[in-house]
Amino acid sequence: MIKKILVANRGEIAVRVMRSCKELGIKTVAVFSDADRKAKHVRYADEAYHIGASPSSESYLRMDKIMEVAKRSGADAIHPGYGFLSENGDFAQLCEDEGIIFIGPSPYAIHTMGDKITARQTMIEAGVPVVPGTKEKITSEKKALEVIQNIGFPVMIKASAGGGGKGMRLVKEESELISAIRGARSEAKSSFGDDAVYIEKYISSPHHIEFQILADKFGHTIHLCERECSVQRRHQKVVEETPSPIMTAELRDKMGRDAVAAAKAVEYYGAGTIEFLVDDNLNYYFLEMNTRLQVEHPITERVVGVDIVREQINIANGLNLTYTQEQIKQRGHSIECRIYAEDPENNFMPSPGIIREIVEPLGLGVRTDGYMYEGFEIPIFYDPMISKLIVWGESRDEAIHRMKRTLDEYKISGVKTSISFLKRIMECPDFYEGKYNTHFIEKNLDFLLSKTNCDKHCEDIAMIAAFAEYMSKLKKIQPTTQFEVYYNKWKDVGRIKAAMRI
Amino acid sequence: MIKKILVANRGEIAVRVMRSCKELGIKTVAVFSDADRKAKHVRYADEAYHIGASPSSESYLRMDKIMEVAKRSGADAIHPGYGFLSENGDFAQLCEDEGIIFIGPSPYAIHTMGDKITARQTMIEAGVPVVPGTKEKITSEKKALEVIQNIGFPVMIKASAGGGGKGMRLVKEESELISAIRGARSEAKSSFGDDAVYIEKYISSPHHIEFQILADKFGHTIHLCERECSVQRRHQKVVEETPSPIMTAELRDKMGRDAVAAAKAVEYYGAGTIEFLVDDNLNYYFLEMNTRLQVEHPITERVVGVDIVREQINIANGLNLTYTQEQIKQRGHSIECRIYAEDPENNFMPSPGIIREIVEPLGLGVRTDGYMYEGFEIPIFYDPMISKLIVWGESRDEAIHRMKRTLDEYKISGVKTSISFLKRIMECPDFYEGKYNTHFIEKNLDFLLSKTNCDKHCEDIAMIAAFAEYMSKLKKIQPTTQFEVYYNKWKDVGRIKAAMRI
Amino acid sequence: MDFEAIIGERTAKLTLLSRTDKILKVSVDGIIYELDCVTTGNGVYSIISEGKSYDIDVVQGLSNKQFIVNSDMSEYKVEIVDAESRYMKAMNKAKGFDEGNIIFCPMPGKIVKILVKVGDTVEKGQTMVIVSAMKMESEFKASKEGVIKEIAVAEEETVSGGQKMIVLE
Amino acid sequence: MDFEAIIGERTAKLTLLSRTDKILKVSVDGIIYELDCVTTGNGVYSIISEGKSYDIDVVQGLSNKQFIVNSDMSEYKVEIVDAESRYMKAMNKAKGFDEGNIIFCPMPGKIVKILVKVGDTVEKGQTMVIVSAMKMESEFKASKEGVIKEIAVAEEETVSGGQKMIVLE
Repeated sequence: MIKKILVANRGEIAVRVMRSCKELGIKTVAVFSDADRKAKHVRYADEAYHIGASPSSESYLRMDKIMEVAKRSGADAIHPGYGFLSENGDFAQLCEDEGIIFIGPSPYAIHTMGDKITARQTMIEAGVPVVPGTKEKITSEKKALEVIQNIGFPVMIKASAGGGGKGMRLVKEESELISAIRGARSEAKSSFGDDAVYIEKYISSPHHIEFQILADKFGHTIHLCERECSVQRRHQKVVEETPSPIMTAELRDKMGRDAVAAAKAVEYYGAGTIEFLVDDNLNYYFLEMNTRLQVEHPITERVVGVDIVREQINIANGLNLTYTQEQIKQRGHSIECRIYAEDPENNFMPSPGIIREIVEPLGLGVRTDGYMYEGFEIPIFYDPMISKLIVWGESRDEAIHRMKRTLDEYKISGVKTSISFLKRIMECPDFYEGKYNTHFIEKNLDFLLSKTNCDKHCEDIAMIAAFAEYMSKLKKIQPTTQFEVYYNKWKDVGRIKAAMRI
Repeated sequence: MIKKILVANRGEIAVRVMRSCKELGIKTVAVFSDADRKAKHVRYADEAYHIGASPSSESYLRMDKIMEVAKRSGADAIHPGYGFLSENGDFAQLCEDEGIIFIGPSPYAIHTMGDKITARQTMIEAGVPVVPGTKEKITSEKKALEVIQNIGFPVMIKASAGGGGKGMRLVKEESELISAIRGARSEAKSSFGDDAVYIEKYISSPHHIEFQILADKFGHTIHLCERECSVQRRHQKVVEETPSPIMTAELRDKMGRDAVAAAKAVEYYGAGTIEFLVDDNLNYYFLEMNTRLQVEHPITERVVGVDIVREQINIANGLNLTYTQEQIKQRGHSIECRIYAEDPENNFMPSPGIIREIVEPLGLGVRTDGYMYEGFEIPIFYDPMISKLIVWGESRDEAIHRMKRTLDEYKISGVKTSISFLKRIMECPDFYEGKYNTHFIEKNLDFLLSKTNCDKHCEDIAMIAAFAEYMSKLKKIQPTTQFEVYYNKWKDVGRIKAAMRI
Repeated sequence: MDFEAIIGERTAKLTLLSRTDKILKVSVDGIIYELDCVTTGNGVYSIISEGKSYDIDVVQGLSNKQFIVNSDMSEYKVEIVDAESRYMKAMNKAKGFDEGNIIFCPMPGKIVKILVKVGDTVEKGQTMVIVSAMKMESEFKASKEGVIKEIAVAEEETVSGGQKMIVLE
Repeated sequence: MDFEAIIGERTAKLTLLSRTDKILKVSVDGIIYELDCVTTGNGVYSIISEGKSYDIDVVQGLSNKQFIVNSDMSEYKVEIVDAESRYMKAMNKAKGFDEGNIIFCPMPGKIVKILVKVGDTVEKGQTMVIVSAMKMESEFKASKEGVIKEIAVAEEETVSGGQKMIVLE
């Protein structure tokens, strides 16, 4: 049985993984870069080792250093979290070679799902619906035209090794096709060193819905129902919820079965996520598999009542799954808001810096997964997500109202955050009515960026508060008798001028 | 419909009630004493009014002032929380007379359940089991002896108006009886102005198990299952859990039906709690009814998934209950630890003071209901309970491990707290095995007060940390060149002495 | 003693009437407020005005007279103008100095690329510097036509929030 | 320069060997520790010693050389003895002054009752003062026989934590 786990990650996910370890009586090992010496995961772990300079290429992505710490600390397993090395098949292989348990799927599953064309082919063979399009790499432009004749415009050209929107082209009519293929291939080549592309029908206003799956090493595979992740900005999820407002029991059952089939097709074990595109007519298509823990896993944990990290560790220990599919039942509704250190009013510019003050929202139905503390400097080197706020309500309506309440309660000062933007999402009619797809933010941007009204009275109060702080600072700088006179009487104008130099 | 609620309370419960109000779109009004000007409930509310000096007799117990604020602010309802005026039938009556909705039961229900002999008689008539003993006030010592002949020693003499252990006497044999009755009556007279006493069989090692009930104004009454509250110190609950480790489905059903019958017997509406004593053979007896929200209500909320404060407001609005008995289902296990500002190592001496730093435990399955913030001064005038930590786990085992993890994470400095004592409760074999009754703390006190072992190495680290802080303070006081030399080189012994005067 | 407070387009006249530990009496554009105003420390104010309770967090902005005010309702930038800042503004104006000519870096980050050099003429909207922070690159553009007078940062340099990067003329 | 640290019954000899912003080298009773010791501010220390990570909160106790140290494992009272405190202790000893003769109030509260007066002889265990805080009354008793030399508080008075209440002789 695993007794000590090295968490090869930082930030909230490192802390979240360690929490489950502590509850299971497993010792925890943190690794850290220069910028993270004082980070929460270092303070929270039983052991901590420095692995390099601040840029992740010199620390959190260094397989050799992480492996060295694993050996040195006597860890018998590594949990990769998400991002960094979590979907790196070579790292999973290295762990296997070195006799350290990788808490995740096999290198084979990671590699197969990591290459989009291979994944597509595997899904087609497993009978999981994929977006209509090519089964193989596009080798000629003639072949491309033939494929499109069958599926019709518009289509997407996508890089097989792609991600983050690179090597992608939307083609609306035949005249654009040739240049789009050439452009996509050349971009794919320069971005990923691989110019393989494929063609898919373009789904115009899709929902992004994913299924959480769990599988043990004996082939038992179950799903923990869906997550609706259509609230995205530049392909980054912002808000997730479960159940999906458009889901039906029948569709859940059908998609769930396909998600399980997709996992089984790569002999998957561990926790993973099958992402689907769903169109307005509830047709769904396999998009990709994330062969790791997802940022948004807590909403599933809340609604089905399962600690997914604990299950990952159990599976890695070679235990049977704790549950059968029949035991998985959803209860109530859960929403997650990702808090980014960014300035929505200034084109979402990132905002690292020192956290001056935090008030975490508390009470019924609230979970916060974060890693900030007062005085901590959010580094400039890593992801801007600084916290996740997860609420639960008996109904979707209650969950939305609770999310508004908790966003109001959540105070973070010192860095700019997306909290006010998230509040506007909760207030947006399209969201409230559950009528949204991946174009939600684009479509509602004016609404989302508009401020709640503040009349003259509320401006007056804001001015007075700033004035009170201004005075209190003056007092600290000039705590002399001269200033006391000024502070208490505020009348001796002659003296004020001298006291005002801050 | 209620649009504005005055919360006639302070501390965590005032904030907790306001949270549900905010989620329901209801405006909130706080009242505060001198000591509470900067308290969280004042800052959290939409409106706040000063009602008097710090002692509660001059503020939170002043019905007249609270009613005046209710009128002035235009509140249409008052939520009393727990403690203070929450079980004061006269205040409920005053609200009724003044046309303000009292969020709680009728004055009749409060009065009936508030007088222990009347409550006992009412329960006997309703067929709810009570501890064997007198049905009426003891008027003669002869009568007392007759009663005891039937039920046998040991017995308890209790004051009808009693509470907090006053006017109570345990009688083990006949020779002690007369003096015990006289003593109890005289103490009852001086404490409550009423010398009525009654006799009950003494249940020697009982469990304290209570049932949460909800009832609307149309006679629909349901229970939300039990809470096990046997971990008590001096009749104060310390840890509560649900389900109870000794509960069976059959017993739950039976006790639940009796709890509902008890509530119906006083035409109860609102949220309330029926407390039972349960002996080792699972015989149970009505102890008393709390005609208000309980401190420990969150564990029920977590396991049955119902916001009890929301339901209180719905009932006060004259709505039907949201649930039928069949819809109430327990899921998983929940435990609450009450964090007191007290020093367990020093005979639990209270420890008010200024909160210097707080780290709240976060993550999966955790709820904190508190009212502290850094810099707030916990006043000397009120209850020492400063926070409640509530965890949930799929199983009792997981909940206990999670509670240990979160107690480890919970850091409060500036005041002494009971956190370490609570940790020891979680580690105590009797608790872990679920084998405990109301004598648990007394029985295990040596274990609970013993410290976890710290070897020489861990002492060394503690010393070094203290030394680092000592040096850092020196540096702040003496940030001169002279001191810098000292700090950086630490060799110039001659200079050090001069720098050391703090 | 009079002050001014600026929020967005609005400039209001602030007059302090009296101040005790608890009660702050102040007039804003002639309206007199008598507030129960206490601080819980560290820039957090609890203000009760005619029964209404405001919980407000005030953080210093880019200068020590600029504040970011967070109330339950929203966030504002407030600048307090006092005798000294009036004097400084007058002085700068006399010297022909304009704060709008300075490009500050609003957040900590790393200078990825500097696309101009001293003496270059830039057009409105032309990108001058690219700063990277948190895996995102932000472009800083000229807000008006001008000539580069000073470049205060170098490529690969780590900058802090509020640091001066470029001065236009 | 040598210091002493006291935990409970144990007095250890502390010698500072070197200190940089990060590395603290110190010997405790002859055992040399080279620690990665940083503060996150406000008395909180993160210490890494041979890979083990300690998160420790240090709060000042009743005097400025007494500390309450909270680690994950437990809570300790640590007193640091430096040249000055050695000097003070020697002086007090010379003067026949004994801290054990002073009854401090450990927490803020209100004096409910004073049961002795100056000149009274008290026995060990005799209750001298009753202090009320948070609806609880605490009795303060004489730790040994003695004569009341001074009563520094009055009934109904509000006292703060660490305040002197009674001096015995």
